[in-house]
Amino acid sequence: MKSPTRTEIMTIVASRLLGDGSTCFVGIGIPSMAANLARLTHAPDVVLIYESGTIGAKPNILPLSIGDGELAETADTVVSTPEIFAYWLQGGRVDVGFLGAAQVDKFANLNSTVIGEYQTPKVRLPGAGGAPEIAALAKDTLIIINHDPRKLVERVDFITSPGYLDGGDARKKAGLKGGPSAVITDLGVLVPEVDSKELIVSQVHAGVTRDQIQEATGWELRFADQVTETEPPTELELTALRQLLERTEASRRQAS
Amino acid sequence: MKSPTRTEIMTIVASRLLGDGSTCFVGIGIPSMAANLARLTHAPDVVLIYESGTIGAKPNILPLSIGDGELAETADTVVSTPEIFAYWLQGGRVDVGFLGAAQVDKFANLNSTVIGEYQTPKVRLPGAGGAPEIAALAKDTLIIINHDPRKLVERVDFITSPGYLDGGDARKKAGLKGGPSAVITDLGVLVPEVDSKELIVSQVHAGVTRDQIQEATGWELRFADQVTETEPPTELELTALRQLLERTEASRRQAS
Amino acid sequence: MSTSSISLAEAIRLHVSDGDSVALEGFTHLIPFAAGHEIIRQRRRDLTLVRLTPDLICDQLIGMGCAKKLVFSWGGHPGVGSLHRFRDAVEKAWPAPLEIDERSHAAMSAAYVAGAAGLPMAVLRGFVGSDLPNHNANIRFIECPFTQEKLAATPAINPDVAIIHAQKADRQGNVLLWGIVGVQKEIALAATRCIVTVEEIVDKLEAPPNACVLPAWTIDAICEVPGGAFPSYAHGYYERDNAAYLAWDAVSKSREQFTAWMDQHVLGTENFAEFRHQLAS
Amino acid sequence: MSTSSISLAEAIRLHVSDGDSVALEGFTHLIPFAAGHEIIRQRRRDLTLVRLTPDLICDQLIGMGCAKKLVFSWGGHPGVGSLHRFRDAVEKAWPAPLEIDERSHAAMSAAYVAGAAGLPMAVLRGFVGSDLPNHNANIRFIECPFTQEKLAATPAINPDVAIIHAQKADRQGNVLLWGIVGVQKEIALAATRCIVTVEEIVDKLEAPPNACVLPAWTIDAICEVPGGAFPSYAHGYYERDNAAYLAWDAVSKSREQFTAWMDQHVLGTENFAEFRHQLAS
Repeated sequence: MKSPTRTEIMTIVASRLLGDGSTCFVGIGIPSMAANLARLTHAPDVVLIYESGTIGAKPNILPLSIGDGELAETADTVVSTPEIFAYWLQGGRVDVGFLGAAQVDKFANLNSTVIGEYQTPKVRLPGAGGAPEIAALAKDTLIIINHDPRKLVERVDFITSPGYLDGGDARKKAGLKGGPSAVITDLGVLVPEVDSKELIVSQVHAGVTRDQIQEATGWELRFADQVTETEPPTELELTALRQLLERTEASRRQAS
Repeated sequence: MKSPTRTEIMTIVASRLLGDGSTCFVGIGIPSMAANLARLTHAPDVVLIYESGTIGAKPNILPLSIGDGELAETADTVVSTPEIFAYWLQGGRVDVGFLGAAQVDKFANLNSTVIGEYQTPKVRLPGAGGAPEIAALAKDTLIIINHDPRKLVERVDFITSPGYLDGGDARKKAGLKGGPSAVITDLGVLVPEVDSKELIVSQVHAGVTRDQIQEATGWELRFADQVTETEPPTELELTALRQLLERTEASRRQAS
Repeated sequence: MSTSSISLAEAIRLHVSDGDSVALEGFTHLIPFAAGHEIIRQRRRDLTLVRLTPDLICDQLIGMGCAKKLVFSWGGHPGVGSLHRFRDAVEKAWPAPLEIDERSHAAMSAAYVAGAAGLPMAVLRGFVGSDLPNHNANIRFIECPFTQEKLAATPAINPDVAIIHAQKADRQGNVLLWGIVGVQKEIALAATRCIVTVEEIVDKLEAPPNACVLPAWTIDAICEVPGGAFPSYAHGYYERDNAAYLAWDAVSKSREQFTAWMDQHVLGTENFAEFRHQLAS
Repeated sequence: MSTSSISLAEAIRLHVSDGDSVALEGFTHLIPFAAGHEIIRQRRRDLTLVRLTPDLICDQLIGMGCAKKLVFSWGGHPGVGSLHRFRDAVEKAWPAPLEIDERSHAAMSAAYVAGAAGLPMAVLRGFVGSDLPNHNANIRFIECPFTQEKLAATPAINPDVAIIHAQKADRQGNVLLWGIVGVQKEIALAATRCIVTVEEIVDKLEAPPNACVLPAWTIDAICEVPGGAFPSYAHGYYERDNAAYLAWDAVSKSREQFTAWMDQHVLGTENFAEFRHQLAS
């Protein structure tokens, strides 16, 4: 079996963090890949909720968009967009929000709006979508992002979606519960330190050095007292992930 | 053909006031009878909306409750109770609200809450239901009530649903448009006077004297300059109404 | 994530306690009568009953002394007139005083929506010109920050327990209802716990697209009670028993006759099936 | 009360004017591409486009200079990345400056609900900790009069015109859609006028119970445009053309290539059927 790529490791590590039976509001892309991998491995009863209104979707292939027919056909129920946000997310029924972003900062705040100034952006990103309310209202948030010093930055250019804001009890003071419990990257896992809420490295993937991870991060990183090494992907995990991607590829080739 | 009863005349007169193609939010009882009679005679394209969420109901028999299966089966669509009030009534899509009440007063305010004091009622009536918002938000309101001095009173014990409040521009000042355009009784029709908004008699049914109508009214009645006599029910109207009631009776006998 | 079915008696024992607020919904359709009877049989007390149209089911619960408070918008006997037990409680405090929180259908259904949506209040164009706000502190007015219009606000309703009747559940516990769906989805999601009685449990739900479905993980107890909405109806299963409705007027008129009827038919039967059997004979 | 069908060109001519606010909705599904193209062909100007996910359809309208403003919550190319024409307009004002009113999906969908429900604003638990309220006066905070909690408020959206694509209409003009229904019912009801393109017009709608149906009297124009959601999909009719979506990235990257493509395929065709035929060959 081919050894796993960094992206595969990231996806598998993220999937492991999703508990069986939990309800997960899933962003498109790697979050969707990781959530479906969890469903196909250790968490068969995870409930996947997509912002397109599909609840309990069990796609056999990965959707390219957040509202592919595959999601609707395999869902337990399909509701309107207002309902998915009002009754299901805001109603407090989401255990885990699984998000990506263009930037994440030291206090796990997310930017998917602009690089540069809002009025005169250097890069105009797609924008908020469902993320501000997912990050605010899900009981827990998991963030997946590739390690890169322009992506993991000391302070995001724009807070689209709240992590721990200025750190410490700032999030709680703003009236929010929950908060991100982990940032999973292609190099390791960062978690918020208990009191300061600053992201610190708790786990590194096999073969990744501390220098490497520091170089790929836009602020001076701190490390947990006990940094663990990521358990290597099991054959089951790797096979399930690769078959999922193969099915997806095959289906896209066939369609076009 | 048996000559029409007072209740039949009241129902037929009310039905005539409903324009073809209008959307009508229908209360149960005589309002529902009149609205369906309109649909079966001059207004085949009236859209009947019941608060149970049935839109475009075309019942073949009269429902006993506002949510009989007959309504759902014949409707163009059936929506939830929150939706019927939010999107359809509050959204401004109702032309005519067709209401009954226990009491109506000189300014067409409706009481369906209590006789006596609210905290220590002499008679506790069923309450508001959908009426306060129907009376406030439908573009026009038609009220059907039996003429009786305890029912047509100078001032209702309790304003459940607004007519013209204290009269004059009180309703407009409260921020409400529309307002009742007619109170149809078994003796005649009362309409709000242009400026004062006091209900005055504009029409009497055949054979009804001014004294009779005054005796049956709880305040000193005024009459329009031109009081017309109700056009007698046509054979078509009477036949349609009686057949509707016969079908309804037959169906209830069969069911029990 | 599946909810296995239990008996209705067990569901009420587990999930409804004295003092709870209990929403029993069903807008003329799918009224959870069987569950209401079981609450009476188990002699629950001091309940806050929540229901837009507290018709016969609430008349019975109130007359049997189960309720201390009623949150409602229309308390009548549909197509007939008064609810005698409700009136006796409000007018003469029999068998016990009944506190009321009275709103309108528009406000109560919006309050359930707010409850399901995790908001503390509902906003609506309501109650303008009505005397109700003068008698209920749960109706207030706020100002729109954009248009400065005056709008009504009413607190969200989040009952301790929601009880509904539906047509079907599958073996995983997913629930399907159709026809006049009322506010059932909203109260199921607004409540802390949710009990669903169903006409039948099936292998596959076969819900049409965008039907009103409650996933198993939103429900705490599923009970198979065929005919559990009698004398109301279950679309696709049986019709409203109008005769039984009409008969209630006479049964409920006097305290004595009401009590005798309830003693014989509800307290004197083991469950809803026996009640229906006894009533039919 | 029936709405007879007309051509899409006629519907756009009658109901979409320069300067209008136009909501084109469809959440990844049933996106009204044919109608978007017709707006481009008729060279409408100064439109305020309203759409949660202004993907390819808005990229085309913006790049062709039809829009002066965009109300939106996510402007990306789903599963691919950037919308190049949208970015070019925001970053470099090409072909014209583009004003933006940016909210979130939760806020925009609630704003449509408020619009459909005749309320001036929507209330939600939103935007806490986000920088968006600092840049958009259409996001404010109010206080709950019952709990004193801080809640976000955003103005209702009531577009001049709503345009949606649905699976079916019957000959009376009643419309049925199913699958991922997005915010279509809400915008149809929130807008002053509503245009619906459909896959087919049938004798009988045969809507399942509680399906998403828009009665004929809520709709101003119905146009039969088979395939009118291409390259998005119509559940039960055809699938999403992922290849066409992926190809858009290259087509839209440069102003020149974009303009040439639009000239040839959209301005250079009479209608959507011809566009699809040309593209296929």
